[in-house]
Amino acid sequence: MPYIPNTPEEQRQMLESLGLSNLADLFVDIPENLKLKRHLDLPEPLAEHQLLRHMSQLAEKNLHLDRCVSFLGAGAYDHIVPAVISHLISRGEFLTAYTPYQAEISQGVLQSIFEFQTLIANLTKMEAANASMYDGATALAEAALMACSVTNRRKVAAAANLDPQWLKILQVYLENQDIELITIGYSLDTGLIDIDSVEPNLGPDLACVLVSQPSFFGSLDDIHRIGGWIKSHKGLLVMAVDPISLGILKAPGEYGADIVVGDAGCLGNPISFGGPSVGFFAVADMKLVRKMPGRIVGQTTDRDGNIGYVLTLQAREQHIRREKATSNICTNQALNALAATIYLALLGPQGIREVAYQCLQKTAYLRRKLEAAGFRLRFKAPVFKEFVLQADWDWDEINERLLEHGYIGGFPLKRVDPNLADCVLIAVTEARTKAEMDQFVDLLRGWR
Amino acid sequence: MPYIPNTPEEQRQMLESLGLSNLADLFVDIPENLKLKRHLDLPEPLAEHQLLRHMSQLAEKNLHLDRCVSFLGAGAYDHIVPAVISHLISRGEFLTAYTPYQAEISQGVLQSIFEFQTLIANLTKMEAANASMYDGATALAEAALMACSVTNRRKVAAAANLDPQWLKILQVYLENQDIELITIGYSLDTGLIDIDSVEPNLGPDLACVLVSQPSFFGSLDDIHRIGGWIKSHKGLLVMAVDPISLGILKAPGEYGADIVVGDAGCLGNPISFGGPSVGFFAVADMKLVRKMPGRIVGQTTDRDGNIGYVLTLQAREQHIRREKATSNICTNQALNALAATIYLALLGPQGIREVAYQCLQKTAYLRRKLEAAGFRLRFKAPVFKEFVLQADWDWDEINERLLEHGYIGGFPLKRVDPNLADCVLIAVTEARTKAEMDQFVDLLRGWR
Amino acid sequence: MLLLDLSVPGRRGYALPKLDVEAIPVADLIPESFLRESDLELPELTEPEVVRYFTQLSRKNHGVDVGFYPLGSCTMKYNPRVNEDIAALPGFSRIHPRQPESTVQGALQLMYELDCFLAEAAGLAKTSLQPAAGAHGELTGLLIIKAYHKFKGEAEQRREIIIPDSAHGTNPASAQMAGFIAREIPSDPRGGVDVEALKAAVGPQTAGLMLTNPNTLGLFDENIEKIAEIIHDAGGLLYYDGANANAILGIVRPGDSGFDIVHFNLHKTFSTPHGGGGPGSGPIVVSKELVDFLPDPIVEHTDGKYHLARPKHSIGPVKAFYGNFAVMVKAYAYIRHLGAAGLKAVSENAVLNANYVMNQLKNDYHLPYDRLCMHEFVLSGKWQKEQGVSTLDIAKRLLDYGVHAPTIYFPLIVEEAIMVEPTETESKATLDAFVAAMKSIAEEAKTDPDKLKAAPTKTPVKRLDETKAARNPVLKYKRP
Amino acid sequence: MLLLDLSVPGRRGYALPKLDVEAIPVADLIPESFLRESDLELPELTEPEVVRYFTQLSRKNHGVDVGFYPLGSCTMKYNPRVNEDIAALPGFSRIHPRQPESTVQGALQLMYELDCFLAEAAGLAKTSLQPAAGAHGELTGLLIIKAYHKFKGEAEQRREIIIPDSAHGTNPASAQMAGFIAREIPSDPRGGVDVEALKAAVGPQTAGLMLTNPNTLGLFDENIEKIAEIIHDAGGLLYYDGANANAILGIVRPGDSGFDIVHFNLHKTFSTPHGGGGPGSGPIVVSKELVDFLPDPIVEHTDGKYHLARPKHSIGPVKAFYGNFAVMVKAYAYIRHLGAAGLKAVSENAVLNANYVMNQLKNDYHLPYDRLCMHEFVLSGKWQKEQGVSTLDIAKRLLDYGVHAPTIYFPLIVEEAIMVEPTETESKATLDAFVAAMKSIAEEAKTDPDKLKAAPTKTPVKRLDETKAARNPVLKYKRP
Ligand SMILES: Cc1ncc(COP(=O)(O)O)c(C=O)c1O
Ligand SMILES: Cc1ncc(COP(=O)(O)O)c(C=O)c1O
Repeated sequence: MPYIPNTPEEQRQMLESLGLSNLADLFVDIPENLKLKRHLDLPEPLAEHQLLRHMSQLAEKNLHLDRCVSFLGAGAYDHIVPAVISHLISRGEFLTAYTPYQAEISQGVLQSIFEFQTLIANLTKMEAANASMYDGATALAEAALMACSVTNRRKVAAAANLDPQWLKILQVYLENQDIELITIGYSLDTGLIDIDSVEPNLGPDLACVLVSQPSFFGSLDDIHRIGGWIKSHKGLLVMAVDPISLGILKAPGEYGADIVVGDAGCLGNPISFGGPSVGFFAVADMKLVRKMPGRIVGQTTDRDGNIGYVLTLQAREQHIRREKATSNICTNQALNALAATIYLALLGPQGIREVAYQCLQKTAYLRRKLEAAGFRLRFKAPVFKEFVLQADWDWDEINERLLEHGYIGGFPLKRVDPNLADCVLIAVTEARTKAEMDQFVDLLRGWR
Repeated sequence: MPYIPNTPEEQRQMLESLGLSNLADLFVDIPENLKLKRHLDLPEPLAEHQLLRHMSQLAEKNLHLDRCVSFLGAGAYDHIVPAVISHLISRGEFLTAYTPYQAEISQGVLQSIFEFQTLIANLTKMEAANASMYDGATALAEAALMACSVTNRRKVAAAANLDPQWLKILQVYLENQDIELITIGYSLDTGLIDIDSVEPNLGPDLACVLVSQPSFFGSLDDIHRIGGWIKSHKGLLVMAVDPISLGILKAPGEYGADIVVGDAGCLGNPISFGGPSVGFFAVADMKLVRKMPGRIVGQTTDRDGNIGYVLTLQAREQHIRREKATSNICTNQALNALAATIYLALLGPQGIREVAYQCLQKTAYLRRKLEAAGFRLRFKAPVFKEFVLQADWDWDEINERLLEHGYIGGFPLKRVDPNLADCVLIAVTEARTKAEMDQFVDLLRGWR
Repeated sequence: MLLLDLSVPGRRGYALPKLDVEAIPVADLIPESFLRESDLELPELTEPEVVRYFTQLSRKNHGVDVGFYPLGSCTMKYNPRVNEDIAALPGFSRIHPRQPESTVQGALQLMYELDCFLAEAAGLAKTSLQPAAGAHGELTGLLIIKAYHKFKGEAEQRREIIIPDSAHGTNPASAQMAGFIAREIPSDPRGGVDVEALKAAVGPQTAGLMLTNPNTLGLFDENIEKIAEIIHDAGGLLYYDGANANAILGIVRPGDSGFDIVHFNLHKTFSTPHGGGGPGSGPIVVSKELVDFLPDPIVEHTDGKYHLARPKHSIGPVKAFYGNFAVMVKAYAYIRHLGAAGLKAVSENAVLNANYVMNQLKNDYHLPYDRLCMHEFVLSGKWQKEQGVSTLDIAKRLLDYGVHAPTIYFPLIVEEAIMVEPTETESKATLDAFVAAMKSIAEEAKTDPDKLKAAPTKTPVKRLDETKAARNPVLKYKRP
Repeated sequence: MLLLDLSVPGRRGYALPKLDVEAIPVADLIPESFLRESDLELPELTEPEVVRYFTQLSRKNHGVDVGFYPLGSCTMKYNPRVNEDIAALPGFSRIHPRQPESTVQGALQLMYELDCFLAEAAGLAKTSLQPAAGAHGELTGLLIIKAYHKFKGEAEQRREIIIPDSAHGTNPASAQMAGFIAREIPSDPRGGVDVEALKAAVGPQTAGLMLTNPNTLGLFDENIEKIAEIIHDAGGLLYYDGANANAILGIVRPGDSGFDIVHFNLHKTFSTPHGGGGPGSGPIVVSKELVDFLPDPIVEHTDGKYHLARPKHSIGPVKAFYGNFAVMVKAYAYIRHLGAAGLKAVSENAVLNANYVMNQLKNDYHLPYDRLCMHEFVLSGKWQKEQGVSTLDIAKRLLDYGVHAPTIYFPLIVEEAIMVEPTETESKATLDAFVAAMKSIAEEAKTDPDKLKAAPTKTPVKRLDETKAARNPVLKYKRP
């Protein structure tokens, strides 16, 4: 049997040492009538060589991003991944370890998480960050829960121009804890939210306002105003950010955000059909740390006074507080966080600025090109790497046509807002080239 | 600049410490007129992302073995490579180390070479093996040189049914040392060599007979006779063997071979257009070891009496004996030898027997099928994983037709012997399937 | 030395292709007030330095590839490398979750088939692959229980989830996150659920029961049918915490014992690597009655095509997109490689190895439940405690033997617990070496307790001060 | 513990697909007398055990990825991992050398372009990529020299290859293998070729000169033009041992200084990994006059197609197929990534780093040639020798500092030689740490020489007994 060392002879010896005569004897505690009397109904096993063929065939049924040109974003992005990352994270010592419960032989993982916390805190300009969350969406939901816990309030307000999927997940997390979710609508002119539209007397009840910068539409909201407003009501400002954008956009810490979350999958992780990604979670104040969900690594010293790292503040966690834990996270996304850490270490400040800068410039280029070709940009607000294009088209049909030319078009917004039925969300990362964009515009222009 | 840490500021500091003001000052010893006054004429640099695209495009211009069905052998074989091997050999400690000159921090490489020596010696049933040779062909040439050195004779005889490329390389190595190469012809009926065809009075002059088992045609020679004959003249029996075949075929040690060489690329190494492969070199007697070319690792103990491994018998080598060295090998094929070692460790005796068995059975199957379809097998001798097919065809043309159906045909033998102009050499490894062979025969049958 | 200690201004480890479009001044694109003013304190290093830094870091870490890792309840089995190659195929790693379904049929087929495989292993109907880990699966399952009761109009009334005191900490934490009240019930002397206590606990307020079976003591609860009956009779649902399914593949199926919802940990039972703490994947499988409540989306197969669909009464999505797809790929490949007989052999040998080790150690360490165990067992360090040595000391001393320590101080119901899970991928020789180490530590506890208290000494750092870390938390790099 | 110690009968680490054709009794296919009778003593292990064994082994090894590796004459620079990915693409790793040329145009194009790049770097005409390593390139080059003289009818007469006493050991050994007589000439006080001695040595028997420039002292021979003139006037050819080309890329070209043949070590100068001792690749580049003598085959480009061709007077093949193709792929990618400016920066920084370290150490260790060096420099341990400490002791002590020792006792013309090559991919911080280690060792040599003689102590094994190994060689596993 693959991967099982016990030989029949060894099994015999081991059973004998237990006074048993066959493997079935090991399972006497299981009521006979519950035992499965047949094999599981699964396909015949494939030897490794056949397995590789079978899996390659399955993989070949997917059109992957190296074989087409994609303008899809809407929560997952085709960013460039430096080749060296996969080599480092696949070292057995990282790959086949678990949560660093035994710190003395887990300094590799612990120190790498400490680096992750540091770099996320520095990128966001926050005071502390945790070891990772499942993804950006669940991180946002947990941030809302934490805000309620910190403020002792049971209502939260979320910007309606947040990623609609994230909003749904938020809703799922909140409604089951009987927390009320209020959404703050966006203007159909600008795509931006208007904080004044919130019912005025709600203010003092709100645990937080949740807002993303840039918004789902790529546009930039006036966070200063929103932050000022919620703070005037002693609620928290929770921001979701694209970490890449922070190479150029104002850091949440500069806006006075209390909690910052986001998805760091775009930092050095393959896109992998949307997962595994990795979420991050950072807070502005050490006082908030003890309410923070997830693992946290702290610095300490060993018996000889040498610096070392340990899991810390575990009193918050499910192992200790059980039903009063700050969250139930146990296994998180350590390896993806490691990839993000290596990415940030490779790119450094100049590199991150450059990635952000190229996203910005290429997005601007495509917008100019499209406008010049007679297309309409739906919202006028400044955008970062995504924008909404409007045309009197069935975008699903256009996308099918694009596919024939090796292009994957944008995300049709009719799926999220009937008001935007004639719109599509287009993402442009640093991986897109001028030639690709030019041909894309040429194709679209040809179909007008 | 990629991979160069020195920043301009650091360069300045370092130059300053040397009392120099710019990088050019470092090169004052080079006569001015010799200095290149321009940049090298090379293509513009490609950023990693572009590089990957460019290289993928180049790679896509090749038809690789996962996209076709190949019956090519003739010195390189499509054997199955277990997936785990590449993961292990690419660990930085193996990949980025060099020849283990500092034994105390190179036990990983040293011990793995010791394992390689052990497994090669056991596979071939010889007394000792070295750390690796460039490939099977050069190993054979070095074996001939060693035989001359051991016997103090200047003539060697080689079977004409050796791989013709190996024979040519042998010729190149020998003629420049003024050693005479005699070839022993093969019968056009059997493909086997006839030791009686050697001029009788040559016997006592011969340093060795070089013979491969199986031959280039896949057929099995009567090594007992050949060995008996050369030994009766006090010459050495040098055998080249396919290591896979030793799972089923008699080991060279059982034939009384004095030196055994071969190509171990087929053990767990990718085929990579023929290189890097790895040669092995083994001898029957510890007395021969001190004349053996290449690196050798030996067991010893450290100060505390713990077992450890070192490069040994270096007195044979170019560093010490310089112009009297047993060979000039310095860098060899350590990583490929490591892959072969891991392969042998994974497959074990049962696995190696199974690979050999499947090669044998599948070859036999294809032969039966072809004969049943009315084709003629050129030689009647028993074969291992390769055989000669005859048909009144231009095989190059047939191969082109096969290509259109996703098949790569055999190796046309007109390239090596005009007597075999209507023949092709077909290899069948364990990687071929019944369905592939059936379709191959169907195609050929259809063109008769 | 941390990354920022090594940083030198001006170094770069990666360069993008040059910008190939005309650049516009940033200020013309984005108003000043939106731009970052503060510094961007990230390290500046070249690729060789980054490689060496992380290579060195890794060498300070233990992993399954390095040595034995009998961490109870975590199933630290061998992670086949071929599955890493497979998940890295561009056809899997380079696809966007919002691509048209026609362009990702291979991915959807894989998910659909994995769904079926897991349903078959669970003896239930349909799978959601969305949860990111076991605890996330628990939350999801509990939300389904809630939705089910709500659908039946009983949500207000059924607010309690019954959880045995042996349960994993995530169970009560998940119940809390799902807005339930966790009600703890005791274990009986054989380590199973105290059936009388359970009877007393159920009522109209009962939403369901969360159970691990084999439980965290490594014991199979023989009364499971009785338990199921009690819960079902009370109108509740049974949730199976399947993190420990390594003991039961092809042997017994949770669905057949009456469970309504199961989560599996693909990163345990199905051999996907733990990655230093993730990513995992915690799919849940539910009975026919609950399929309509599954998270959005699930994968369906109609007319030869695979597509994503929203279950009728879906609780909604619990995670962005479809879950940890790359992890699913590895688990799928594992199942295809082993087949039914292989999976059964996994469980048989996992159980054999655990019993073998348990039996060898029971004279040296207190064994609170002396009966056949499943894939793991729990010792108690209480004899050693009497000699002044704690389970923590024992664990730390094991590190000096090159072995990762078992899970300690869990489950909570065993004093000074030492929870050992050898897994099926370990050889008898490794088990024997572990037994020998444990025996010599038991001996040292008697003869040289200070050695244990000073342990570990052969590790990259010596025993670390956890109290200090928590008292004055230093959570990020501060420039010296 | 070796593999065969761990072996247990019946274990298997890999399984083939089941045989899918009807099996015939082996005896019906192959007569008994051809079949193996003896046992097949290979280890029996499962994949998890194999992985752990080799992972553990690797952890006992130093590599560039682990730490500084200033092994002189070996150019232990960073090996970019992207090139490993590229060489592993199935389009490169899964092609058969005898495929029709039409199906391997990408491979041939790559070889052709690499040929051109190397020719441009060498300032010569055409490349053979066939040699497997530097020494193999030397042999090949010398065979070309022989073929050239034979072509001119002077082979019988020209039997001597002149080699400076500073040369690498492979040079005389290669000369011997090529059937030449190696004639050694001394170095002058500046470390270069003693021009007068050279003049005295040349004559009608001279086939050529093998020279490394910069030579193994790390010094550029300023008299190179004079030397070339002397050799050429005598009717000989100049062979350039380009193993040390890391100092000269884009700075000076061997062809421009009069060399006729050059070999490059792709595994040094062009960053392909050394793999624990290979594979390497030692292409040779020759002048226009020598192209016809190149090994068979070379790659040509005509009518938009790439094909293999046999040079008119080819010496024949020196290796199976086309050389170490996968290594070429990595070197090609490296050149395309860096471009001309990048390669020049490589050499500038390699030379800067070497000079920086040399200058820092010259008061602590004897520096026999106190002048600017190129990519490496040679110290002498003679001051320490006077204190009773050998260069070997110094080297072993360095291991305790986590650094691989420099090359020692080579070149032979420097007493107690310590040959340091930092390479351009090391940071100033690493160089400074090395300098500090060397200085403290120099201090220890004075104050605590026994510490050095006992070194290393922090390595997986302590100092190994090499004499014992050679006296009574144990070259393979013997069952205890
Ligand atoms: C019994 C049990 N339940 C639940 C979990 C939680 O799983 P995860 O860590 O994947 O969230 C674990 C894992 O530690 C476990 O052992
Ligand atoms: C100067 C010099 N020449 C030749 C060689 C031989 O190269 P290789 O080891 O690739 O055969 C080396 C490498 O050690 C060298 O340093």
